Amino acid sequence: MKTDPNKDHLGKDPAGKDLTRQQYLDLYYYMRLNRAVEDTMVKLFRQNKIVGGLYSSLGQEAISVGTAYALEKKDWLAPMIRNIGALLVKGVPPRDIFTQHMAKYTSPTLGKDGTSHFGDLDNLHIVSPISMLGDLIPVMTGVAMAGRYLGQKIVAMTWIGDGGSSTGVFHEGLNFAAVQKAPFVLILENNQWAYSTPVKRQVPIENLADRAKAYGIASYIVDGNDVVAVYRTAKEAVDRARAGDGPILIEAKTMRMRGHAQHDPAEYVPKDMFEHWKQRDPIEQYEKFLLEKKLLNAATKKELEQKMEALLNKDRDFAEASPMPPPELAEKGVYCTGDDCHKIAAQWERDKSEVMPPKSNIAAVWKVAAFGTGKGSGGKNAPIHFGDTAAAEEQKDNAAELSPKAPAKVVRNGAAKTTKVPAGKARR
Amino acid sequence: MKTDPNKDHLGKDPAGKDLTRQQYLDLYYYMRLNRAVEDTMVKLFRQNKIVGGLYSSLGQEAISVGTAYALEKKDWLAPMIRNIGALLVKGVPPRDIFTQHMAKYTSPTLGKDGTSHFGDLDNLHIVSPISMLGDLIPVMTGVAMAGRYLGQKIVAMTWIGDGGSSTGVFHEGLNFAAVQKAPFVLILENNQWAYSTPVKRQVPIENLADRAKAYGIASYIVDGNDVVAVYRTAKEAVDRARAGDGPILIEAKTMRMRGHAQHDPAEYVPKDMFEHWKQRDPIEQYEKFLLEKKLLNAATKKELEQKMEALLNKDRDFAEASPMPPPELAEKGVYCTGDDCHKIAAQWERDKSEVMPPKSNIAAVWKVAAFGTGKGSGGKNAPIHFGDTAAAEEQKDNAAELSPKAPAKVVRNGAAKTTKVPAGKARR
Amino acid sequence: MPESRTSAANGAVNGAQGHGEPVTFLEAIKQAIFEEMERDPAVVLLGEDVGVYGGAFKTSEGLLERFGWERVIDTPISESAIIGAACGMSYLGLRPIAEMQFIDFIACCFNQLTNFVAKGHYLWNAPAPIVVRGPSGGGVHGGPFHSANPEMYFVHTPGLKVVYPSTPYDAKGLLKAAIRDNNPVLFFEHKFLYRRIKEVLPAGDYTVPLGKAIVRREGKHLTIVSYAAMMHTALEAAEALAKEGIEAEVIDLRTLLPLDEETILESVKKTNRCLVVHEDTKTGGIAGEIAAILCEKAFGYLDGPLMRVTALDTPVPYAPPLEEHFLPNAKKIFAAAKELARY
Amino acid sequence: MPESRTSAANGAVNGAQGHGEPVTFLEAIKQAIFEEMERDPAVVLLGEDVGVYGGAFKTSEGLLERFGWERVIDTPISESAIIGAACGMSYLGLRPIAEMQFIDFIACCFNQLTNFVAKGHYLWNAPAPIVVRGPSGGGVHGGPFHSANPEMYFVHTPGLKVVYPSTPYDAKGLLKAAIRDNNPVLFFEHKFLYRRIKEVLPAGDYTVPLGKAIVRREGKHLTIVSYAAMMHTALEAAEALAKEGIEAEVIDLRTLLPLDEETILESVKKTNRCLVVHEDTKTGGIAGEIAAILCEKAFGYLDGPLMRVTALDTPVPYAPPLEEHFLPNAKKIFAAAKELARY
Ligand SMILES: Cc1ncc(C[n+]2csc(CCOP(=O)(O)OP(=O)(O)O)c2C)c(N)n1
Ligand SMILES: Cc1ncc(C[n+]2csc(CCOP(=O)(O)OP(=O)(O)O)c2C)c(N)n1
Ligand SMILES: [Mg+2]
Ligand SMILES: [Mg+2]
Repeated sequence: MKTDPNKDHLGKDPAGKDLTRQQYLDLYYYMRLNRAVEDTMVKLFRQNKIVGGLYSSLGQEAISVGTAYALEKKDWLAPMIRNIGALLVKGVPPRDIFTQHMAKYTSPTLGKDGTSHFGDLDNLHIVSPISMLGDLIPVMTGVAMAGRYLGQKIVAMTWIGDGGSSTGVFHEGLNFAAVQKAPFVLILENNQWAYSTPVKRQVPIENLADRAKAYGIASYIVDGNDVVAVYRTAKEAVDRARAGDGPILIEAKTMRMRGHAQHDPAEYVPKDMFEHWKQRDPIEQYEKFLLEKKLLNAATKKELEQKMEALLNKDRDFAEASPMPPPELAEKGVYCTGDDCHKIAAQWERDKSEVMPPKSNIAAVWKVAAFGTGKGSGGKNAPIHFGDTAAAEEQKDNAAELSPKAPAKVVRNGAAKTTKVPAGKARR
Repeated sequence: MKTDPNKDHLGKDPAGKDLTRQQYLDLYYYMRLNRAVEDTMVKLFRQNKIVGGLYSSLGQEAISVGTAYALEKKDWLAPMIRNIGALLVKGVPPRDIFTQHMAKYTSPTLGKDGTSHFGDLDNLHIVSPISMLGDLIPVMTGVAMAGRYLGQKIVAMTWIGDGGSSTGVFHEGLNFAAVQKAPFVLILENNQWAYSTPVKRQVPIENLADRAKAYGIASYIVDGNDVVAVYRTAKEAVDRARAGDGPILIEAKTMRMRGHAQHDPAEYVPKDMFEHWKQRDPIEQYEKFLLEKKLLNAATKKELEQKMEALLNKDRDFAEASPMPPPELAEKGVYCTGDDCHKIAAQWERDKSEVMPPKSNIAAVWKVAAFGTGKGSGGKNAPIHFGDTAAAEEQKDNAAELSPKAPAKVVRNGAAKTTKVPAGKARR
Repeated sequence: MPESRTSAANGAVNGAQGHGEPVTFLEAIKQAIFEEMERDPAVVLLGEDVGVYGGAFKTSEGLLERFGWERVIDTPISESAIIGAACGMSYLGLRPIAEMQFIDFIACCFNQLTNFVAKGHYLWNAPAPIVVRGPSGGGVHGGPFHSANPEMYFVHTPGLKVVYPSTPYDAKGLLKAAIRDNNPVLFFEHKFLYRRIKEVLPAGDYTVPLGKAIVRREGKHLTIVSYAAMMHTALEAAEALAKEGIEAEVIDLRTLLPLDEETILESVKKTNRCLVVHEDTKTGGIAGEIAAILCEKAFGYLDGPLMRVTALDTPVPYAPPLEEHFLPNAKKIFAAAKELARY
Repeated sequence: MPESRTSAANGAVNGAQGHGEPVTFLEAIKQAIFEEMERDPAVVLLGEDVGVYGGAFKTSEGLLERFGWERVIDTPISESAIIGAACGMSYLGLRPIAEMQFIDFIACCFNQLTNFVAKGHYLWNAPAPIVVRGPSGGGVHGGPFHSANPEMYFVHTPGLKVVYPSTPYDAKGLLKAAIRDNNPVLFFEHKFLYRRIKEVLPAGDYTVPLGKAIVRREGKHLTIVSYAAMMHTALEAAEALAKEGIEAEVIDLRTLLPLDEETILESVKKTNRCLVVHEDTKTGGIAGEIAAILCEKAFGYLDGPLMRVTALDTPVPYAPPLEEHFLPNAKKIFAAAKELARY
């Protein structure tokens, strides 16, 4: 049932407009697996086997799965706490997720960190998040830039919440990605709440996709509970980013169907709001669609569920049987000790000589539209003046220029102009 | 000649649509004074009498003067390095600017800081900037919020550069101001350059006013070299902010006519770009306009210039004659030592009882559009769970809910939606 | 003369004249905020989820109901905006309390705090009476981003005050004093203590002065200097040491900046030995500062070296056995104290 | 055995086998970046105005012409994005050099550095070979926001390395070593030294190992530990002390984290007295850490207290007389050393 999403469907239909049956089923499988993995963890949590908090993506599975499914194997992603589904699609086995939450020695971080805080630089190309929201955005911008520089033709993807979009680093990262036209796709999961704070108390705009307008980048809004719509949107965005269109922001509208974490009963959420969204459960909707379209039948479903259950039992057993890390591990690994620890080597997929002199040589000038060029200051100019160094030479006509003689053309805008609203780069 | 801008023109025409002759002349005077003060400082700089760097607002005077002139006396502002004009309008005498740049003991900071890094909480309501760009934006948001809370009906204003608009704190501050609908006006001086970096290398949008769209706030674009347009725009924005419309962003387009500071000959700027903007010098343009409209004549001009010269000579002499601070001053003033040092008291202009129980009492509920209300978690719920505390009780129907029976309505958006571009709150 | 008050009633070590039921550390914080807001309309609270939800740890529970939206302000996830706005508010005479949901996130507003807030009074004579508070510290398996002890970053920043209480009595009294102080005060609340210790508090209003340490246990063979959660661990070790005939004097710093040198010096001049225990990492921790002060001002009194028992120089690991190994504990303190007592 | 090399040729103190014209500290930095970029296409530079302009202090002058836009990257004014992107780039095997226009602005990316970059290797085995460099330090009337010495914030952060050279030779060799190191290295360039000292540098490629202090002047009566600009001031004071018969050994730390305890201990065990001089503010400065280390590892050897000569516990004031009063100087060092020598 489980297929390599990156091997099977890509190439057949790069635009992702018509999915194969296998692709439809993959999306279904990963959403089910996402939910089942989290379900298992809720049980572990109640048995006090989870160290620390447990976050849920109940109701948001279509986003993690649909977006990550649009990536190729070589692409990079960095998950947030509600993106277990993306990790599964990228190839992380459930056991890593269990051991990680249980802080076991067999976990990807050997117990040094928990939740989805782990990564894999070499194989799966996953960057570990930290708790501070937004920090991944400039980091993944850097990943995207480095990939382009090395000629790898990769796309970098990460996620951010409605709440996290108010962090300064969201702005710095996305703006930098935009200037650099980095091949970077950012998924903004608008799940209506940041902990107890509703979107309206965080930012007074209807569509968080409008954040993109501050950077002149393309954006999409998609029904985050419709996995096919999410996948198609993400696929198009990934393709465009890869093609050099620059970063793209996708707002996926959804609802967090649990409290912020297990400890939070979410009493601040109006009951009918939960009711409303329950009717739009992404898995149920999709299953109904698959059955109607005869893409899924009872036998396949059963087969799939059995396979999933077997996998989960095996991985859960593995995690439960795993030991805690030995105490002394706490002392180890603060620094990379050199090549014996990590041999760091960039993987070049273009000719290095393109970026080495003399080929790399590019004249150091600015081109300013309609004004030609200006040049670097060369070697002769003075540095920043802090009392102890001489000021740069002033142009000779400086004094004259301060009260120029030429009659100036009077430019008058009697009334202030209203901002013209040019549409963000619209979807083609 | 110099009038109190806050006393004379306000009230007569709150909308600021038709300026009085006095107002026209005030704008002229302050622009001239702004330039003359900086001119004087360039001379002082060449004589090595300025400590540290010297920044120029040559060509940008209309912005500092036109925007600050829209404020009332009780309003608050915080200048950036190129807003000497705003300080003059607000009532700072040239001598404070001279002594400050010369690090004299008679300066507002007693020599502890330089440039425009000084403030006045009690009288002029000026907040001192620090060098880190953008930091003033949340600070002035706080000023605006506190003023509203105290019933003072003030507006807070500050400035930011095209370059500074990429800082994280710009985003955090303006977003928070927007959510709070704080009476705050932010002037974005787009002078084409951030040090040596042209706007296009900082952010790929045509109009930086579009940053406002990320916050759903009103914005204007104005010719920053047209002082009347700047004033009218700012006046309208200040009035709207005061009336409760929330923060407003004004992009004033202009050109930095010098290098980043005195040490920088700005060779990176194409020569014809300087030429182009030289034709649009804000003071020359305005003078021509005033002469044409017979708002200014040679006699008045001469009178004004003499007055200005006398003032500058006096203040410059004062500054030059002032002593450096005594060395031991360096040890003093890190902490406020209590009431003898600063008696801190909020100035209430509303009835305090409105914010004290029982009047202050407001039900703790969220209203979510179309979904009614949710409430606070009360006292009985568990805190964040970190292993040592029990999880909150789950709803009984939790397990059922994870695989609900009710048939879900299938919502399908076959194709991704493109972001609809709702116009930012447009100018009325 | 430094204060000296010790008792272990209700699991707490501060034997203030109390009344009624013993309250938790958390409740003491809540009371302080509540009472100050009742007392002074200039006091407002802002932070993430402080309103309807009452704060991630419920320290502002019920405040919104009582004081309304203007005084209990839910913010976006924008720590720099929280600190910046609090500072701006304080310029108009308000006394904002800014909450960090976890103190770890204070790193996100480091510039606003250390460059804007801390320097204002010195440079342009602008006092910024704000309190920045939040849950700190480890021992609850919060992992590397929910267990921080970032106090030294701020102890190294002139213009700030840094408070880190260890008992409900002090938490309440110091928080009140911090709110009334005209300077920016960072107030760390060790989350391990939130619900673990209880104490009967005095009926009326009281404050505990900033900048004053307290002797929690008198002794004569060595001085153990500590604060926050580790202070309790130090007391535990002291009890064990007493059984072996070693009487340790235990000092609770309570305020880290300004540091109460006098109380430390007085004790060390008596015991001639000093052991500093902190949960913060070792290199660059406050033990070093105390070592330098003792060298400068009590060198002749030292019979043995200043010793330190601290957390390891690593991030805070997640798994319980790792975190236990990372943290100081009574056994490690006991061992170090025994070694020191041999000098 | 710690290295020992002293000379005062061309105003510098490092007598490496040189060739050609003496070069400034600034030029040495420039050479290091240039040569590393020539050597390894994985080395890229990013920061504000590093491209066409060649950096505020011209340390990247000419690099854009030679290496092109892909390797010399002008950024928006976004310090967190600079550090974040550099970190992300390093995950693909690049070795980015991130420039802070002034090191003061490092406060704006404090979270990215201390929480993201510093903890990655420990937590999930991800090395981040980046160098963060920028002009630091006072003495040039840069005022409170262009004179910072923020080194201790990072010395207190496990996972980072902190380098602060004092000579052109070391600046070049340490910067090259930093670029080749697999860990995040903060590299502070004291701007007072940029143009004030010159030195003839060796012809070929060389590195100076991170984590190794150097004895700049041998002596027997006391040890002065310092680094960066103050190292030169310490040497000046040592010359004056010599005239009075006091021979001070002067240690230049060069790397602050990891600290070369061995070299310090070896010297202090010989001289039995230690004076630490730093331009950073006093409370929480590195002198405290050294005091604690000496207590722990050389207590029996100390004939006198560790003493410290440091900047005042204030922001860096602007006016020249104030800044002079604020900073340590040779006179203050001389006086402290004489006092210490009396023990
Ligand atoms: C910088 C920062 N501040 C505060 C927090 C504490 N925090 C963790 S999750 C959260 C709410 C996040 O909301 P959102 O971004 O919408 O994501 P969601 O939880 O809804 O998926 C908060 C405030 C944090 N992790 N990082
Ligand atoms: C956070 C921060 N980073 C870097 C700097 C250094 N710096 C000072 S001014 C400047 C350029 C500012 O450009 P802009 O905001 O457009 O203002 P302008 O100088 O054009 O008025 C830079 C990079 C700074 N002051 N603050
Ligand atoms: Mg959310
Ligand atoms: Mg600019």
